[in-house]
Parts: sequence; C-alpha cells; structure tokens
Amino acid sequence: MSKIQQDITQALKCIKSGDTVLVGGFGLVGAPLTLIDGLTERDVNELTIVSNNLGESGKGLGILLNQNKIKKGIGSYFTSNRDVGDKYQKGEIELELLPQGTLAESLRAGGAGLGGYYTTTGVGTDLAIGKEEREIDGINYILEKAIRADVALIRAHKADTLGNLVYYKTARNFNPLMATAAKIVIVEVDEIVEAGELNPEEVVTPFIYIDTIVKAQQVLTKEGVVAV
Amino acid sequence: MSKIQQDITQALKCIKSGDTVLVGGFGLVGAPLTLIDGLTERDVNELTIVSNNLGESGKGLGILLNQNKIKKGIGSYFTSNRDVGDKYQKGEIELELLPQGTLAESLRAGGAGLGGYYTTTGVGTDLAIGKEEREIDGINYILEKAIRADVALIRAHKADTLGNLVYYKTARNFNPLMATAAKIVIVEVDEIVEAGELNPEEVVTPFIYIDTIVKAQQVLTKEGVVAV
Amino acid sequence: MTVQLNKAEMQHAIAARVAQELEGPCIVNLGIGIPTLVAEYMTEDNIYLHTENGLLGVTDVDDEAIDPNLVNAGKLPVGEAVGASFFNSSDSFAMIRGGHVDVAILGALQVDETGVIANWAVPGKNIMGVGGAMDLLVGAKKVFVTMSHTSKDGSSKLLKECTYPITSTRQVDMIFTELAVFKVNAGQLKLVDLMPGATIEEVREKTEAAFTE
Amino acid sequence: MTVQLNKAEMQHAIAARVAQELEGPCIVNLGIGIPTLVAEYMTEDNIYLHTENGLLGVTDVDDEAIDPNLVNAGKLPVGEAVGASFFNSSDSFAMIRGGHVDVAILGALQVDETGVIANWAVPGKNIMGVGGAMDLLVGAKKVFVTMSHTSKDGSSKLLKECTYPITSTRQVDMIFTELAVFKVNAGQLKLVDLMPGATIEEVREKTEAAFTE
Repeated sequence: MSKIQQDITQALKCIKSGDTVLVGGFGLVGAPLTLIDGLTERDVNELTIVSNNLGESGKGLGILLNQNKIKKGIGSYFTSNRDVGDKYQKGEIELELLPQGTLAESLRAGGAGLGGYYTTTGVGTDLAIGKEEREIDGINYILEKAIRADVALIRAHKADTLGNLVYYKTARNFNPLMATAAKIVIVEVDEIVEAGELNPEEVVTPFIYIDTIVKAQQVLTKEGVVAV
Repeated sequence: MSKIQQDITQALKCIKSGDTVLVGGFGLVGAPLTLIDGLTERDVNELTIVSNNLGESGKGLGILLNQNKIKKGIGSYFTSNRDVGDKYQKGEIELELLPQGTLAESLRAGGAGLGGYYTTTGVGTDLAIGKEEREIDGINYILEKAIRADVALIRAHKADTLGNLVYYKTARNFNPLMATAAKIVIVEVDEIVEAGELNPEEVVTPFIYIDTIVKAQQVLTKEGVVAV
Repeated sequence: MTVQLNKAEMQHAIAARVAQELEGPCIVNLGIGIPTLVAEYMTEDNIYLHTENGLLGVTDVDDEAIDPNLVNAGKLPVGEAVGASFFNSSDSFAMIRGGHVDVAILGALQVDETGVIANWAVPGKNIMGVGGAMDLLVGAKKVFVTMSHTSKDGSSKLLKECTYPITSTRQVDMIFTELAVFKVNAGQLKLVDLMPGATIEEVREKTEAAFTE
Repeated sequence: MTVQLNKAEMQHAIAARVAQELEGPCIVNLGIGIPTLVAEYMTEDNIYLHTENGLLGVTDVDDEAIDPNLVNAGKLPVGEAVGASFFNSSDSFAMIRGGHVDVAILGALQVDETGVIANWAVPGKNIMGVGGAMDLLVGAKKVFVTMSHTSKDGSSKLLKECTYPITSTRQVDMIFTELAVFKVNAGQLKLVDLMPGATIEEVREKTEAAFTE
C-alpha cells in the first residue's frame, strides 16, 4: 500500500480530539504549512501541540490557537505569537516552556525509547522548579522526561516512495526528531522521487518512521507563504 | 594551522598513560587500523579502551591487549577475542560489559553534555546489577551514565581540510558518536578533499569535532587488512 | 519413523517455518545463526531487514560483489536494497529501543515457560559478549526465538525456569524449534504447530516447560 | 564632554569591541540583537559561526541571494560558508551542551556582580520564550554578554543581584556595554577597558554592582 496520499483531509483523519501532536519547524521555516492548514479545518479540539513556536498571530498554528483547539502548548519560544500570552492570561491555554535544546533532546529521547535524561540546561533557574536535581560526577543536572506523541506533522524536502527523507538547509531543525517520536508520522514534501533515487548515505530520516506522504500545497518563499 | 598530520606517531602524541581512549569500529569494519597500529608502538599503559570489541586475537586492539597496555575495556562484545577472557580470568584486565545500544547511547550522551539517561535495555538482568532502577510513566528503566574520554581514534571515508567527515556504508557505526565524546579526536580517512567539496547537507560529522586528520595506511579489503 | 535431519537441514527447516509468520509491510531484525537463514525463505517483497550495526535494507550479496565494509551484525557480507539507508549505532539502536522494528528474530540458549529467554551468557564461563540482544528484546514489537529443542546432552532447552542469566524480563512472542512452534500468550506457552516428522509425544517428552496444546 | 552616540551607533561600538576579543580558530554562536552585529567586525578568517537552528558556517547574505529556508536563530536570512554543514536541532544543541562551541555572545537584561545574568523573562509579564539561552549559558566554553549599561529609566543593569529570573547559575566571562568592558574572575567583576568617550566616574555612577578597576 502506497504511503502517498493526495487528499490532505484524508491524511489527517487519524488525528482525534485530545491527541498530542508534534509540529515541525522553527517559526515558518520547515513548518508543515499545508498540514497545519488542513488541521485548522478538522473538527478536533483539546489538542496538546508540541512545537518550538505556536505560529504567529493569525498564521499557521496561530489559527488553531484562535480556534480554541489547543488545550496545551509545549515549546521554547511562544513570544512570536502575542495571542499565546493573551490566552494564557485568560487561563484558556496551558503552557509548558522548555529550553530549546531540552525540547529537541526530549523529542529525541522519546523516539529512542528512553524515559528521560539528566541535563545541565536550566539547573538553578525557574524552569527547573519541580524537576529532580542530581549530582553526577560532580556536576549538577536536572531530570527531563522524554516526549512522545500520537501524531507528528513534519516537513521535508524530498521523500522517496518508501518514505526515506532528506531535508533542505535550516528547514531541517526539529523535523527529523519529531519523525521518530510519534505513533503516526505524516510528512509534507516539495518533491516525491522513486525509491533508489536518494543516496543511502544521505538519507536523514529512514522510511521506517514515515506513515503518510503528501505533496506540499503551501510553500515559504521570499514573498511569504504562497500556494503552489 | 592545518589539522592534517602526516606523521602517525606525532598524531598520537597526545595520548598519555592512564587515558581513556575511544576506538571506533564494529570488529574491523570502520576501525581506525592505522591509528591502532600506531598506538601499539607508543609507550603508554594503564589505558581504558572504549570500543565495541577489543580486536581479534593478536590483531588490532588485540595487540595492545597482549602488550598489557589496557587496564580496562568497556564494550559490548569481547567474545571476538579469546585473549580478553584469558586476561580477565587472570585478573589482568577490568571489563565493563554494556549492551551495544547502551554503549552507543552513552557515547552520544557524553558528546551531548548529558549526565545520563534512563533506558529499558537491561532492566531485570545481571547487567543492571548496581544500577538505579526507576519507573517513569509506568515503565521500568535503569540509569546509564554518559561516557566521555580523553582521546577518540576514529575512521571515516572522506575528510575535507577543515575536518568535516562523511562515512562509508556500515563502516560508520560508532565513529560519529565517538567523534563527539572526547577532548581530542583523531580521524583516519581514505581521502582528504578541499573544504567545499562535501555537500553541507551530507556532512555527518561537522568539523567542530575534529582535531587531527591522518591518511589511512592500512585498509580493510576482501583479502583482509593491507597496507596502502 | 521420523526422518532424521542433519543439523543444517534442521536449521533451514526452522528458518523456513519462521518465514511463514512474516507478513509485510514490516521491518525485521535478524540475529546471528538460524535467524540469518530466515532471509532465504521470505517471499513477500515488502519485508525490509534492519541490522543494528547501521543499515536498513539488508539483502544478499553475490560473492563477486562483496564489500568488506558492508556487513551485518554477524560481520557477514551483505548487500543493500533499493531504498536502503545507513546510520550510526545510536540512531540504529534508537530505532530498536524506540519500537520502530516490527520483529526481531533471535537465537536462544534457554526459554522458560513464561517466554523469558536466556541467550547471552553461560554461568561459569566468562561473560564476554552481549551485543544487541538486550536492546532487541526490550524494543522490537514482536520477538521470535529460534533454537534447537534440546541441548547436545538431550536435555530440554524449554525449561520451567532459565538456569542461565536472562536477557530481558520481556516475554517473547513465538518460539520455533525443529520439533514445534509455540506462541506465548499472557505468559503461557501454547503449542501451535508440530514440525514435519515431529509427534506430540516427542514434544511432550523433550519439553520441560509446561505448555498447552 | 562625551560625544553622544545614537542607539545604533552605540550597538555597533559594542559589537566592534567584542570582535576584538575573538581569536581564531574558534566557533562562535551569536545571539539576537547586538551579538548579531559582531559578525560585521570579525577580522580573522578562521572564526566560524554556529546558529542553534542547525547550521555551522553562517555568513552574510546578499539581498538577491536570500533563501527563506536559510536563516539564523533570529529568523534572519543568512548565507553558508565554504565547509558549512546542516544538522537537526538535537545535534545542534548537543554541540552546545557538549562544550563544542567556544564562545557564545548573548544579550542580557541584567547582570549581577558575580557575573550571573538574566535574559529570558521579566516578572509580571508572561514568561513566553526562552529559546536557546539556557543551553548556551551552560554549554559554551566562554560567554560574552553585550547590553546597554542602563535601562531606559537610567537605572543600572549591572546589579548587586538580578531582580529578574536568572538564565543560569553559570557566571559569564566578559560583559560589554557602551561605557565599559568587564571581565569576570572568580565571581568578581573587573573593569578592563573604558569605551571611547566614557569616564571612570560615569561608569562608577551608573554601575550598581561592585567591581574592581
């Protein structure tokens, strides 16, 4: 059965209310814009969204936020969307703020079957409150837990028909990590090539991680997001 | 100052008695054969060697073993060299046996500045004796500590003059991990190319990790190890 | 009277039987020994083989195409499939522990009657190698075990309790020997198939572990 | 009388002064704001810039070459150097936390007299973003801080104690303002340079933190 899906709504059908969803990207760079757009059209709510940012005001995940579909956001930099702060003040959204490296590492740990890890990042700060502190070989660490999710929405540059992925420049960011840490992984790509066209040495995400492939219908350009 | 070093002895000068040394490779595949050979000629002892195997009897790290230069071995599969067992029985070497995935993950954790991590591997077995067990979200894990070293000896396929590396097929194995987890990293390669010749998307080990580059003088072929 | 198979024939018979249980699409990791032979009997073309030393998409290789730097976890020469990929050891074991490998097929020294196996150490001998066995046992979605039914001295390898150090507390899913096939359900062995030439009496006689029929 | 610089000129003066402290070969990570300007004043050609969103070898980019998918941590368009490499976010922060980045140049809201900084949150405002600041502080071999010497209301940003939440317990190595340059030695600030036009009296007056001269 082919992993390639033409219909975005169909591709996103697996997402249910209450799900935890990983969303790739650093701001708009490397964000699965087509899939995010599709998600705003689905009638699901109480979502936990794990993403570095929650979009910008009224854009991308920002639309989902304004639709009140997000119960909780887990990320490192919500500042890029002022609506997040407003909703938080009103008690309309829970937020879990993590250092960017911890967000990335927790996703990797989730994908790698680890329970958690001891990191130096955040020790002695307000973000360590409630987290176990521990000295190992004379250095202080805090315990951070792995992140795992129901669904991941990611973006890559090319997929082969099996689902092997390569990325493009700094649009790589969180995407390869999120590909490993969810039960179902949906990728949006610029181009789909035949199996065998990607060099086995250069594949960044092996096909083992990918369930569904869609062609991107929205692309980030110098002029902003445009439909293709 | 160029990282390229013609003289193997000079490249290995940084290794001192008592050092912990990471040695790449899975058996002979991806092992830094030239550097290992050079190490057997250095007058250092009391070494802790971290490597999946300790060579084969009388070959590679097996020579170092027979020279009584190894105080302790950390690895996952010493069975490939029967001399290791003999020395262990006589109390002439300490051994720390780790599951292969734990060995790899501990090296990654070392390179990534983590103190340790909770893994499911080994829970309830003899290899978990003395290790902290902990339940996280209903799953039992054991705590494994990061591995860091003084020096890493690794093998790659190509280096550019800056030290960016790409690998060759299954000769990749532990090498990219060990590149991150030692204070000084020496790489042996088949080919040195100009900076700019490796595609930035395909670099596996960024040059940030590499201190010294040498050309391989011993290569694994179908006919065994041959000098080039 | 049972036709007596030699050791190699027995191993091939087991491997062929295991292959029948593999249904694509799936990702399979093959251990050293009998498991490696399973590849010869797989018929579906959407079964991909993973080897923990860093390759997804393992295939057979012709003698003239052997590359000393392209090997499986048993250090035997292999080839690469269309759509293969190479990765480092931590990424490879992340796949395994993270639950991304569907089936691991492993050899065993002993299996107990709950499906727990011992396959990495023998008491009294130096404990010298574990490799990827413990990782595969905790991580693979399903674990199939292949082994000869009895030891050289004729004693059962399916025991009430393992006398060798266990590899994981995880119970395997199926056990394949030259005599029988067992499924493990809720910590109990169930005989699901007799191998050609084997009788239920012989299986009963050579199996110390309790099992249902 | 001191020549009054406008804000942009002040920022450039600070950036230029920081650049003097960078000696190659080294790997430098530049934060948002004044730190980004440091790149314009680096003279050595073996200083490589790391950006935590996944690129080693950041360069300037001409307007016509701007690629929307090639940006720095401030989401500004950048170029790639000869010998650059791209990697994912966990590999990028592994470099940082693992001690493989030589210098991080960061902005700060406050610095205390031991060299501890606050640069990610303001009490009473929503705590909404931390980004890579905490990772860089624990991981970089050296941390340089750039900031204006005083707040808009004229109060010192070099304080006895930070009133904002700290970013790390780690003490930074150097502090650069439009008035002065401080080194941090064993938890004590030492004035090592006056910026052009600044007087020691002015620095004393505008610095709440204790420092040696």
